[in-house]
Amino acid sequence: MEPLVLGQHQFGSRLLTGTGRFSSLKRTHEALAASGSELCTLAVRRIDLGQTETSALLKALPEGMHILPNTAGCMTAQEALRVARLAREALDTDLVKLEILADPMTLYPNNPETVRGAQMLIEDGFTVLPYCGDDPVVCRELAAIGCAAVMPLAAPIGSGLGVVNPHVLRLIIDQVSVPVIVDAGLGSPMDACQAMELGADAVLVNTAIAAADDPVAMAKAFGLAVEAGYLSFRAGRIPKKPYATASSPIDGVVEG
Amino acid sequence: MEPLVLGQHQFGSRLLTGTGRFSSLKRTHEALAASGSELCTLAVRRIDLGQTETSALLKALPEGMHILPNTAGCMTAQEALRVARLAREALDTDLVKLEILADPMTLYPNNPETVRGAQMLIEDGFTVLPYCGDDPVVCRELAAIGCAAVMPLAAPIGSGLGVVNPHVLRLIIDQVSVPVIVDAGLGSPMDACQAMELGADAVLVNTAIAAADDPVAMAKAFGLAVEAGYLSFRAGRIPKKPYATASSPIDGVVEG
Amino acid sequence: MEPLVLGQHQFGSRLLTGTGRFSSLKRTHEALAASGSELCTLAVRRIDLGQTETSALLKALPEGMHILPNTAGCMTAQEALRVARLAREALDTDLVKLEILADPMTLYPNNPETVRGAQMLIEDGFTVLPYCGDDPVVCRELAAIGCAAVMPLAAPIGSGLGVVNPHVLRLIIDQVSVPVIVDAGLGSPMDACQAMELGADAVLVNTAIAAADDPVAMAKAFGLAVEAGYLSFRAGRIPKKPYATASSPIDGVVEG
Amino acid sequence: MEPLVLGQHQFGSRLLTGTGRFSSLKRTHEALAASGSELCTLAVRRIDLGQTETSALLKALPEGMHILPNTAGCMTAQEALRVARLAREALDTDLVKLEILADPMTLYPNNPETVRGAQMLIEDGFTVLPYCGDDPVVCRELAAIGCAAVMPLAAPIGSGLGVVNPHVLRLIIDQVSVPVIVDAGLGSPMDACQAMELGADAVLVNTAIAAADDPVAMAKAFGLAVEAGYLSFRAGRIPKKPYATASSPIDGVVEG
Amino acid sequence: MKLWVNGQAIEAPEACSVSGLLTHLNIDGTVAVERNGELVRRADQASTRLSVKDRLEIVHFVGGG
Amino acid sequence: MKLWVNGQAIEAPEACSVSGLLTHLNIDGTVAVERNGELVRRADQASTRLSVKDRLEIVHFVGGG
Amino acid sequence: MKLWVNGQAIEAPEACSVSGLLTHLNIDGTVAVERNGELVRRADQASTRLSVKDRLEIVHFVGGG
Amino acid sequence: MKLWVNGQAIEAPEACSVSGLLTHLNIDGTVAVERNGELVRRADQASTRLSVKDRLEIVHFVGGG
Repeated sequence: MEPLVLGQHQFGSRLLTGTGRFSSLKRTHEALAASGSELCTLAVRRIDLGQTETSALLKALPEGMHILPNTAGCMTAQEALRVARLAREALDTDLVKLEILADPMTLYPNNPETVRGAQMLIEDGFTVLPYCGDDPVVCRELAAIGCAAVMPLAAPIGSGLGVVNPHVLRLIIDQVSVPVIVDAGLGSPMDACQAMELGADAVLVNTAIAAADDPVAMAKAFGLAVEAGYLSFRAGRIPKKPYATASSPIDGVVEG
Repeated sequence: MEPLVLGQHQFGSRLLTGTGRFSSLKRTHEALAASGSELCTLAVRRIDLGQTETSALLKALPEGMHILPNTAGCMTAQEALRVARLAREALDTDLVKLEILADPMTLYPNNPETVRGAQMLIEDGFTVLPYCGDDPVVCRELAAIGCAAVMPLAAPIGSGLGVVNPHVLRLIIDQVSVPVIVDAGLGSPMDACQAMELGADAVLVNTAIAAADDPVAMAKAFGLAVEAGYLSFRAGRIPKKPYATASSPIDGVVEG
Repeated sequence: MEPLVLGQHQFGSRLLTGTGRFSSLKRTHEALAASGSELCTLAVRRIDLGQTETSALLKALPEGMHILPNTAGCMTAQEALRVARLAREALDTDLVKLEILADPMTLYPNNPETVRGAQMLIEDGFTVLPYCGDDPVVCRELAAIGCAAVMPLAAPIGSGLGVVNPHVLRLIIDQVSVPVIVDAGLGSPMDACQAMELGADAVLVNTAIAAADDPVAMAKAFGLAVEAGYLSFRAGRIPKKPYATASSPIDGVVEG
Repeated sequence: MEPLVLGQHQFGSRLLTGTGRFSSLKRTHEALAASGSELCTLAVRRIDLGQTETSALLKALPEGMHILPNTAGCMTAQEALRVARLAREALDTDLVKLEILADPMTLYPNNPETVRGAQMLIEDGFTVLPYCGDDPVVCRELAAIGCAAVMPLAAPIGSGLGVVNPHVLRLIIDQVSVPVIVDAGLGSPMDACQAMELGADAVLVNTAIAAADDPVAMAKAFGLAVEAGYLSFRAGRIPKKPYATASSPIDGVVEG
Repeated sequence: MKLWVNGQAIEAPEACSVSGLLTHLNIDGTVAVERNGELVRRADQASTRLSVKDRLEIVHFVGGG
Repeated sequence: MKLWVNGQAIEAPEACSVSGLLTHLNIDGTVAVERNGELVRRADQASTRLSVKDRLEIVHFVGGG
Repeated sequence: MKLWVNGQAIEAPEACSVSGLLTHLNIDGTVAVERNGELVRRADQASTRLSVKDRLEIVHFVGGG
Repeated sequence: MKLWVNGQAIEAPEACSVSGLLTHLNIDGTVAVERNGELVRRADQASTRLSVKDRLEIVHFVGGG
């Protein structure tokens, strides 16, 4: 695989991982290591006073893992900017996953506010990866204003439904000049493989790994599926046909 | 991965490969090697008199590859038995992919004749892997009479449509005691991953590799996708839900 | 709509209805009347001695409804012949829905036994409509031996999954010379419309009407959907295209 | 069916029709009459000077048909307001289908500009029906600012792909308080039936009727399918189940 | 005399016909009858005399799919 | 006098009204008119006098989706 | 002196710096700090003196998607 | 003598064996042979003498799915 280029950064794996919803830090470590991922998301949260250990998660990450802080929980561009700056200061990274949701029930991105937020963060020097709806117009605009990638959803966050609208995902991939990272809603490695076969540049997976019965095996499976889909898209699949075509030769059969 | 057990035989890879429709023997070799497959199908055909080299394909197979001769071209159980015996004599293997088609247009298996053929070949000492329709009753019967596996189709041979009926494939996997190898119609690694995630024990791929623009890369992709699907099925995927569930914590967000 | 021709019989509606699982005879009557169906299935069962009223269902059928007795419950061709003869004697009809299931769990048809049964019933003078798997080879054979129609399943009986394999259904419709009646598994009017748009000649619906919250409204909806699908198939739908095409004119827009 | 209520207006049919792409005015008349539709869209275009007859289409509409002028061709809210006012003045209707596209290739709606346009038109006294993306956040906002309905797309205009994302369409229907009219991309009556079964209040169909081989029969089929889907949604369909359930009684079978 | 009807033992009048049995059992709807595994044609129901221990199947029609 | 109608230059009678222009152009169906970017209400078409180089848009209705 | 940290009232040494506060609270991992809505750069944590009733936000990193 | 091999008439040395025929035809890869519809075991190829007008099928392995 060629490296995934996000702004000034390069990554050998095209599987981005989330770190939420794991049952323990040990599991987080093992699963992320098994996935082969080189970039994982984290959320920024207030320290609970009296808590002895802070950011223990950071120490639990596999060696070589890069960090992509997110702005989860923000409902406005202004809040997202504030959280992104805190993360940058603490982590020394200009990477940020911009996530501005419209409501706590559907967890759908607020696209117009996300565009505003992306503009503010880009002006402030961030390498912005915005989570957004699967809307080609929004994705084009995010690319046009300077986002390092776009991150359209496959399905609602945590739903596990997979790529519910492959037509529009292909349209986005065709029309957007920056990398397309499919985020949210993937349920199994097959879904990740499908996203990559549609031409996505990478996928981000959290719940489907963390909430699997065996997160470590599932993480490895996602890593393999992403590579499979990457290779497949570039290897040029056969067309679909409604009728059959023989794979064994028709002539030369033994006769009586 | 645990080994795939077919009768007395064991294989490390769960990707079976076909050898038809490649553009050259060199390509065949490279693709099969890249796939990681340990078992490939061959067809039995009359030698063309005057042909200088016979069975050149056998020499082109990667080291360690085992051979699964097929009975392609046979329309009756009797013909299939005859071809299977020729293959066994030449190759010293009791393995045979029993393929009895109903007509040259749809290339659909003739299920009742396949059952008859399987009985004859089993009595004659073969380890029989029958290609068959995606019919749970037929698959159960083939298992009951002693086939070492069943090989229901995903879609018409060479169509590349993928698993057109996942419901019935799951039903077959639930009901059949011997390994289920999904054969025919897979179009891309995602399809192979899906078949394995449904619980198939292996898949057989020919056209989707041989007729891809880059068969070697595609072969590797299929190998990865099969392993991904194998791991995923055993790792216990998350359920599908119509609504969203947050992956980042809801509490502890920075406030004004 | 042109009439549906089954052997010597003609019907104005292309919706066949089942009469099982209704909550009352009154509901059965109302739903069947609302459906516009002219042919409904019945099962043959032993009278419960001491029961005061026999075959009350017959009296509850709407005026003009024709009867299609089935052989539900039979596991062999011989049993089916016996039940069919009882029905013919009582009802003065040569029509019979031949149903020979393979097992009580999947309720899948036993295709080879169904072929045997069809042969026996045809020789005995019946107009045979066999319920069968969605297997083009089996359907062709049933048509070849003289069945008046074939009745491939859309999905398992009562599952409500709809047409799980539209590819094979289209293949059957293309290849079979007698009417194709899609039976079993339809869940909603949309499914019936889809079956008809694929080119089916009729559909048979039972559970999706009888077990709906409002069977009468659902019956009417199925009647409309079947007619819609019939007209649509013959009206020649537009092709599917991955990209957009304007419906309003592109030129002549008001300018500044 | 209950009437469809759009602002102060009521309509007996839940099929809205487009008038573009018909081969003749005669065909337009016949198809619209066959559809049962009571509301059809028109586009506003410059008169071609020297043209003898203007707005001949208006005279070709079936009796009782109401008119929904659209703003097709507009790329900004300001242009849309201008076109809407021209239409209102000429047609004496406050109804308008607001259509602001993002680009001429995908014909995707520009959602933020559509929201702006809707605000301007509502302030100007229009009953606004906005064509928009299948984005629940955008649809909620359009409803909140006072649109009389929302018109999310099923698929790209003229593509005939049908409801490519039923999950998000259901989400929109659940979350939006005003009528949801599925617009654009429906390919066949089955698609219209599906949209209505998902709970849509109406559908708008143009290309799938106008470009069918037989637009008149297809129009009638769409009318039937919309009513079927309307009834079905309210009649409470059976749940989908992976396994079979018998429709004929299990007991009382004839015995030997 | 003793007969087996639908798997149950019953008592019926001596030498009654199939029609007689139906009347005896108060059955008058649309039914069909098998006697000892053989279909009894409707036209023959009145003339077919039953014997002790005959096995009869009497069927009617119920809802089915 | 010279007017611009739908982007084309035309000659119209001096000081004619919007109604007059429509008659002059043989337009009598359902149309709407803008003059210099402003909608002309139908009630005002007879009384609205046009001036040289006025820009007019005259629209009607065509098939659309 | 009294400070507001993450919405809670706490007591801190008079005139302590941001660094001092973190030490006081036993916080030594990777964190970031806002003072009265303004980010405090890490380089400035030692030199930034706090005042009574300052509002501080101290954040760290947790699992998220 | 004349033999039928894979449907073609050929001339072979009198009374040659199956092995002899393969050598005569320059065939030396992995093949299997039927003589008059009966499989010839490999172990028997050298000892099996052919007769005039024997029908032989000689097969090898080609790509297939």
